[in-house]
Amino acid sequence: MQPVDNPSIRIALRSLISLTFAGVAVTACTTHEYPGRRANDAGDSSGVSAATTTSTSTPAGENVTGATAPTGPGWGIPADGDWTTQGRDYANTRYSPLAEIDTSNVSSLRIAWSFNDGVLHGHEGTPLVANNTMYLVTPFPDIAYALDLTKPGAPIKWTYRPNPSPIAIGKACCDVVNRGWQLADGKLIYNLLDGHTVAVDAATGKELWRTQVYDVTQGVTMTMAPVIVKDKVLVGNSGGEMGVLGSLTALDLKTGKIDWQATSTGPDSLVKIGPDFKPFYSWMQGKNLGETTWPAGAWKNGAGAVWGWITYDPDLNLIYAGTSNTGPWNAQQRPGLNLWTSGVFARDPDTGMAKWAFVFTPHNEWDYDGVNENILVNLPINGKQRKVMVQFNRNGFAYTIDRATGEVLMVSPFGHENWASGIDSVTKMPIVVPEKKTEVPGHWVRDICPADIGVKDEQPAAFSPRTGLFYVPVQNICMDYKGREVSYIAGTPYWGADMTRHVGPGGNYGEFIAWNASTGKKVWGIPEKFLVYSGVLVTGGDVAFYGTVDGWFRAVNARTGKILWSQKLGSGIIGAPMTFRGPDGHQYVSVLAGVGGAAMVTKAMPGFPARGGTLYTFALDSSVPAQGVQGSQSGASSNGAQAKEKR
Amino acid sequence: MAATLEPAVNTSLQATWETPPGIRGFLTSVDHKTIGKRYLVTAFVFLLLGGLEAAAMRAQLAAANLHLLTPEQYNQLFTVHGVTMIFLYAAPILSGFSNYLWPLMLGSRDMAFPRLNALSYWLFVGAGLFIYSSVFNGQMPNAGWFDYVPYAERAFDPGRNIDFYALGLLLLGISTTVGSANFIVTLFKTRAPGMSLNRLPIIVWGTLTASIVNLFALPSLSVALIFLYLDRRYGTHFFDPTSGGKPLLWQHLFWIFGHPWVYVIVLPAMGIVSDALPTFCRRPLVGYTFVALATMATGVLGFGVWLHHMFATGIPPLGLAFFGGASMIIAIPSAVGVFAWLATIWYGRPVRTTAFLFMVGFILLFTIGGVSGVMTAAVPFDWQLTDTYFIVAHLHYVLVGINVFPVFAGFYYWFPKMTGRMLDERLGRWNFWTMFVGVNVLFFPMHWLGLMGMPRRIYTYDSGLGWSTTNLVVTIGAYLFAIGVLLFIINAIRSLKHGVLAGNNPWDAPTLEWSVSSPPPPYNFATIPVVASRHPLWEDRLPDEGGGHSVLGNGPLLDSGRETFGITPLDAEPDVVMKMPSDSIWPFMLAISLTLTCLGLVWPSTAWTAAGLLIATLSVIAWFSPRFGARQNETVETLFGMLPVDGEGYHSVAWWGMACVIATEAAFFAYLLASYAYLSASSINPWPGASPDLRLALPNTIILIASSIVLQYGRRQGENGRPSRLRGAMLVTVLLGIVFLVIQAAEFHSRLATVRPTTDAYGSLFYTITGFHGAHVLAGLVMLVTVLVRGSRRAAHGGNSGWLAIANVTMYWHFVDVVWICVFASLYVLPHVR
Amino acid sequence: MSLPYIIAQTRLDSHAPSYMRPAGAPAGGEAMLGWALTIIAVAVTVVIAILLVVAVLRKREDPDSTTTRNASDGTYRVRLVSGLSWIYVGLAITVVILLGAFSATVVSLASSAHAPSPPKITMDITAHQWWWEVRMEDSVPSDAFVTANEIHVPVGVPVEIRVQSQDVIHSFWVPELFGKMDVIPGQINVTWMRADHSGTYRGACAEYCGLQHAHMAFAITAEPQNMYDKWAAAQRATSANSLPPNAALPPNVLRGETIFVSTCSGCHAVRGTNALGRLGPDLTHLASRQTIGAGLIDNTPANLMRWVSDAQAMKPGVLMPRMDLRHDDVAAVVSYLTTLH
Amino acid sequence: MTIHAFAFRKAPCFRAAAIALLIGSVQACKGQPELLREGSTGGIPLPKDSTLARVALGDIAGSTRNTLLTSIKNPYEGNTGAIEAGGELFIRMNCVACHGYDARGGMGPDLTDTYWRYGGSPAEIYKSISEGRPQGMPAWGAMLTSDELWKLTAYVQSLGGSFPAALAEQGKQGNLGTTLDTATGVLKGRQSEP
Repeated sequence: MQPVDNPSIRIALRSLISLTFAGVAVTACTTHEYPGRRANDAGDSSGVSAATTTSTSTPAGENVTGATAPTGPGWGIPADGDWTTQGRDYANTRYSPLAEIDTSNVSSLRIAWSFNDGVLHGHEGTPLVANNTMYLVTPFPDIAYALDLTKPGAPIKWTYRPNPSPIAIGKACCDVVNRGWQLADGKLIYNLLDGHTVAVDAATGKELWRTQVYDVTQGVTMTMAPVIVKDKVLVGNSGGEMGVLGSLTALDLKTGKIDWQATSTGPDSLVKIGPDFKPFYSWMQGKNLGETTWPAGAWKNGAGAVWGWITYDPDLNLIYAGTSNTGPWNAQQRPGLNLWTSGVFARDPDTGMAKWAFVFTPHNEWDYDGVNENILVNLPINGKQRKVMVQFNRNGFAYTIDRATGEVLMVSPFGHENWASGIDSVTKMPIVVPEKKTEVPGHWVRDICPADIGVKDEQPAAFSPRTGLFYVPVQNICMDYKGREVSYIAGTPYWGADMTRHVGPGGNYGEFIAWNASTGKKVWGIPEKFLVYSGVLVTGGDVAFYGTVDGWFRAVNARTGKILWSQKLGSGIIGAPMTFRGPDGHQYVSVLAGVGGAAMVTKAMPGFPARGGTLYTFALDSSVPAQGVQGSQSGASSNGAQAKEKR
Repeated sequence: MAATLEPAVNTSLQATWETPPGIRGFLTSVDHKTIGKRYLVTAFVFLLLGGLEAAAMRAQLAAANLHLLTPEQYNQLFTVHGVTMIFLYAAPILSGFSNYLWPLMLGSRDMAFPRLNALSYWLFVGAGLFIYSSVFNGQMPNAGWFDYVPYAERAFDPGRNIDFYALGLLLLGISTTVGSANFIVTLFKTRAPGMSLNRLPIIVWGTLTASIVNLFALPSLSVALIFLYLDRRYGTHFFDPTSGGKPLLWQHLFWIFGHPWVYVIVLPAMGIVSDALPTFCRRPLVGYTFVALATMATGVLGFGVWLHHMFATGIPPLGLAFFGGASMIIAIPSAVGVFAWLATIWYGRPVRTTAFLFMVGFILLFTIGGVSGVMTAAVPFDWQLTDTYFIVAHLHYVLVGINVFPVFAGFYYWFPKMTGRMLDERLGRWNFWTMFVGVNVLFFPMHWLGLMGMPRRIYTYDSGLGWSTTNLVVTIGAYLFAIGVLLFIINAIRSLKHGVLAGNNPWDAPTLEWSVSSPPPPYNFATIPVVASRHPLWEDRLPDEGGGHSVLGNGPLLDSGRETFGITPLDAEPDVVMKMPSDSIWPFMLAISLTLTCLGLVWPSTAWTAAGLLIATLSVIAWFSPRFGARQNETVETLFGMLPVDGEGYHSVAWWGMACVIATEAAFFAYLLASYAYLSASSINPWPGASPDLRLALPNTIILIASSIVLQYGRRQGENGRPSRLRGAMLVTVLLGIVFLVIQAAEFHSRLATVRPTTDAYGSLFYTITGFHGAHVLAGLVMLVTVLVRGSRRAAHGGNSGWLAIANVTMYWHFVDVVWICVFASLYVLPHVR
Repeated sequence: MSLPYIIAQTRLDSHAPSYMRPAGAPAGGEAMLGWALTIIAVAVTVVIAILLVVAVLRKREDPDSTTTRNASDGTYRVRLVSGLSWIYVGLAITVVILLGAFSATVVSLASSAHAPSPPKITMDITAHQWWWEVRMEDSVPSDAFVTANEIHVPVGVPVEIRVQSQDVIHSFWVPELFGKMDVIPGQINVTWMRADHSGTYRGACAEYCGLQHAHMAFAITAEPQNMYDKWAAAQRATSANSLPPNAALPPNVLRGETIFVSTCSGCHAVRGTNALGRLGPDLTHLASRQTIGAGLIDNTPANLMRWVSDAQAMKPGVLMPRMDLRHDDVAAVVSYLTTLH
Repeated sequence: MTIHAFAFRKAPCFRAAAIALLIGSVQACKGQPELLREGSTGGIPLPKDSTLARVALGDIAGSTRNTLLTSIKNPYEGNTGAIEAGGELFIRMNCVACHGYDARGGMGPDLTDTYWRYGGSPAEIYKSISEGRPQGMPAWGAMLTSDELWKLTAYVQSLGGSFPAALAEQGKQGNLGTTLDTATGVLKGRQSEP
């Protein structure tokens, strides 16, 4: 039974929204109160301002930008009630068509059940659901749990303990996180912090293979979510602060054997640049630029780790993987453009050969990694529908790039930045403000915005094909920065910076915005006192979900930016919410609450939550199953309850 | 010339002015002659210490690759040698001469502020002992006498070495400032009647110029030293390039002080020559007016050439050319002196005494030091010369030539006056020739070493560089020179006991000090002389000096307590009778307690610091308390009619003293604000990050201005005979001042959340400047309250001293107000209009 | 009195790095100005000295003819010559000389402040207590290379010199090639040079910078362009490339490398290995250098042994600690270091 | 090629003569204690490695009493020069990147608090630095001399969270908030960082 996916229901819901929109919006604006939030708080005022800027999005049910998500058999879109890869699909939209929970009823969400995984580190991943089983992996020690959704309270089905080497704890720059795990071919595949990739039988929790990809003693860790493309498991390394040689590695899905590896820096042979490599811009064209744009040999410790999100276009047969910051941070030690760090590669997943590349922040002096997710959409630009990828880069600019050629079609700042006065119209290089250059080591350079963690860090945005908008968690944080001469000592950080961070203009650390990639403009935004360091979920019910570092989990009207519902969770939220349809046919929303990772930069703020590690699953009040005791007595009763709630 | 007064008067004067014998008298004496002699002896001891240090260094450098000294020992030695010679010998020895000679030459009974004079000396001793006390933990200053940061910062020099340097020189700076103010006021107020400006001996011109220079130059050093100490102790960032400071700020501040200081330690010495040379040439100095003007001109120009110490610091060529030119121009007044002395000898009938020989030697050494100075002013060539032994040669020719040789001439010349006995001339000649040959063998080859590329301040060198032979010669010269100095010591000790008795005027010299007995009586002059010419003792034989109008033996007698005349500054007409203070222990106590404070700071020990400050406070209170005591009469009958006692306004020395304080304090704040302007102009970050909030500062400014207006109004009312209104106005002023401080504290409190003194150089400067101003407001409040409690009542009844106090405190308060307006404009308003 | 001595020394000290014998620009212009000023200075001094001696010693007329007795009181009156003309004449001459000196200064300044033609090579000098880090820049970043204390330049080519400091103030100076440029933390000072004759020129730190200021020497070797290119290519190469390919390295050397990488890599770099420390000099091509310890001693295996085992004893206060290495470990490290050509 | 001006040779024959002539004046300066900024212990004896080897390794909270480690003191404890040198090493050896410029932790643990997984006495801190610890702390024993390690230890001790050797046992027993009043022998409460 899949009511939300039923076209007629969808139409009915849309009409309902159309009819009641104005009234609901107004009453919600004026009367809605949610626990623990004061009426004059930032969220409310933004609700008002959102209402004033939503004229473009007012027509309910319309796609206001014309942007659409690519669809088709190759795009890895799971059954609509499932969620099997971190970005839900290869395009990384984090859009679920489920629409039972919509703008009209989301305010009645309540906790259906929760699960504590017992690990108190940053929980940055998204739980996966398939076959009525939920899969989640903890931060170090990277324990995998399968939860049985068919049983009330979702008890543990199996547990897998990989026992990674504890040495990895001290080599991970920013908490011992795990950003995600994937289901493919009946396997749960994920990376261990100590440089291994494991595949576990999704049904039994038995380890199928384990491959050492990187050497943790040299400071290389793994935190990213692998992506499985055809028969390849694509994994990358972490350690941008450890002087690693960044690389992307393809493993054989069946055996775990390493198939190919492409580095981010170094000679063309290592980077896997061949005759097919055609970067769009001339400054990236040439031989061995990954070597010659560095001081001799410095590329070996130049970072460019591939620790972020990988997306895949099955039509073009290209994967898109960003590269991290340049190592060391202290830019004076590495004169040159330092290719290909802080950029993105389009590669052939079969061979690893690069097709094009674009470097967002050449000679990166501020730790602006290029690893953020590239969301693949089709977008009308100047009347032409273009196949693009959109990246909300750490450096504060949102790039809309032709994903076939690497041409930058549109770029504009999506948050507060002051380090670049703009982007050169020809080269698409940032025009750096001289006062914000950090190259003279030993100098405090004050008030660089954004700080190292960027206007947006790894926390993934979402795209709704229904509204045509992107939903982006944004940070408003600046830094005072002092470069320091640093030696590379294997296994220790290769960093070279002293830094303090402070809040950007306005005093709110975070914001949740809706972004129109066709115009390069913000549609609305909700300021938050704390960082918005969670990923985003947007649904067919036109509800966008996000969380804050102080632990508020919010549901927002995806068209107006009106906060419809908020729930304070046990810890800060830095994972990405997901939604699934339970065995009972109802829509559930799940999110991990466990503050950590880069969100710890604000840990000194009053109100910063305690560490945690809890999965919360929500459902509409009406569809929350009965108490566990009763549920265990009568497994069918939840289905009955669900039927009653059906509209 | 002999006194014609009855012995009774002499006896009573003797009783009035004499310092009691014993340890008590030793510690309490304020007699300028005693203090002057102590200055001379103390400074000479430092000369010997500095010389020993030099001898050790020359031993280490006698040959290549020697290891007689460790590098650290060598570095400490050359630093302390420089500090000793420049600060503890060269200036104090001249202070000694000036102190001893000024009242005698000017025809006065003492300096304008005898107790300050004592304080100045004891502080000098305290500072010297303080700096040398570092020897006991082996951490003498070790960053060179100009102590460049960041080497002198704690990060690179973590011991206490530099703390001794910074605090010691700060202490010495107080001594010098106090002394300078004293000289200036003495010149303007306590000359003999008739001793008009065109009759001053040149040494007076020299010391006056040096003193004025000190008032304006020393604050620059003080600012630099305070910055340095704060950086080292509290982690501020004045010189820290990583947080908005600049190492060059130190260099600017240091050399803005340092170059004028060179003239401070040569101008009085050149004055010695200008005054003593004519005696031995048996004729007046050629071109008196030129030489006096050249002296003043040198002092003024000295402020415009500091950058020539920094030619290699990466300054743009235009600036280099300007300062190169300015540095050459300063040779012109020097040339005036040289040709004046040459002409004096040429047209005179030289008597070739030892003193004369030293002066002739001086002229030659001065010429060599001068021409090599012009060479260093040629910027491109200076890029080669600077920091090599050529500079070492140059500066030693200048300092030994212009300071040491005149000083030795001075010793031979005035030793009879001071001790009553002549120095031995035969030994003197040996003394001169060993020193003269020694100095040239010592320093002339250093030019050569410099040209051969030997950098200065290296503790050893390699034999393959071709410097060895020359260095050995230099070392031999050094020891020859040392033998010369030793001969002088032998001569002095022998002559003290066995020297020929001198009589009043053994050289048949023309100036006033030779009109009294040798050594002079404690009261200097039984009757105050009335001067009518530049050469009072030669009046009868010089055609153009009038004809013997100076009254030397039977002038006005002032004998009711310690008294002397105060005069109008230009024409030297007596306008007041000055009551001179009695002997006092408090200058000594104050100096000792301040030295203790410094020891406490360097230790660091809060208890010692607090104890030192407490004793210092008590000493100040004790020092000034008796001055409010009863005074019998407010006017005195003299030969010049009824004269007021001490006077008021600019008739009084206190007014002049306050003017000097304000002048030097104004310079202090000017350097603080200049540092702010310099650092903000060269900051890579926008400065300040956030413009200061005007919501507190603007009302506060109005409050302070209002307080000034109220005080001025009160003073008017008081003068118009409404003492209650005066007291009321003072009370309101005090209250407004307190409100100002409270608001300032509140502002500090709120600003500290975002900017701290340790945040960056801006924070460091902001709190230092406003903090110092706040301290001045506090000082003003203390003065106001003191005057309000003790002085205003007397003022109301027409007492001079009370009025004086009110006038002074008003002046000071206005000054503090004006400083605030400058601070407010630069620190608060300017960032907003940027 | 020192003149004969000086003349004698001119021969003796032919090895001294004298800026009066320049070997390039801008030292040439500076020396020309220097010679002119020296001649003027000596002339002025000699004239004044002669005047002074004559003034003191010249025969005076009989005292009776220069004084007149006052008939009324019997005292003498000196017949005074004002002498002011000396001051006027002296001043006039002084002003003329100074104007000349100043003009020469300005002319010389204009020509030595900047290179006459745009520099072809840029070297970035970073001063450390107490050695010099040298980076020869290149428009291709990977062709830039780092070395220490010993610099080669092509003859006749203007070189831009950019100096900066990691710690305290130093001064960069090669007397025979160019005057001093202070190396001041927080700022980059720029000067230039051009060697006109082949040769090796000694340079030294000229601003007091602490304990071992005396031992902070360096050398600039000027050589023909093709030799320079060869040197640059060799310096550019990583040490792995510079070792003979597939050479059967003696086990002692390999052991030395292992010890070096684990023990010395915190401070020293040998490009091509995992030793990438930046605190001490880059040792990638140590064996090609003439001296160790910034000009302290010749670079011989014996000296290296002494240096590695106890640098403190040789250069007290040097920032290299006394390493706790066994004698045979030191020997292994040294045998490795001697392979770093 | 020869580098005539750059080469250094032995001292010349003047040396002996100069010493003989001038040695007397040098004696005045010989009394000064030698002060070296860095790189030398300045004669301070360091504990022997063989002794240190007997200090227990690993997670020792609650382990048996070990009087050995209480007997080993850091020769540089409280020595400002050594602490500054240690602080410099703390930066230069990349310790700051893990433990923070303020030593309040980051990738690695906070060194200013009183929680010591591997012991907070000088010998234990020394061993932790020298040998490394399992969760990513590298072993510095090979790269740093024992002199430098003791200076680093002195710096860590100066951060305020460590235990003097005499109180190491209390630290091990978990009496982290107490300190021994040496006069009375009574344990007193100690303010620890929040």
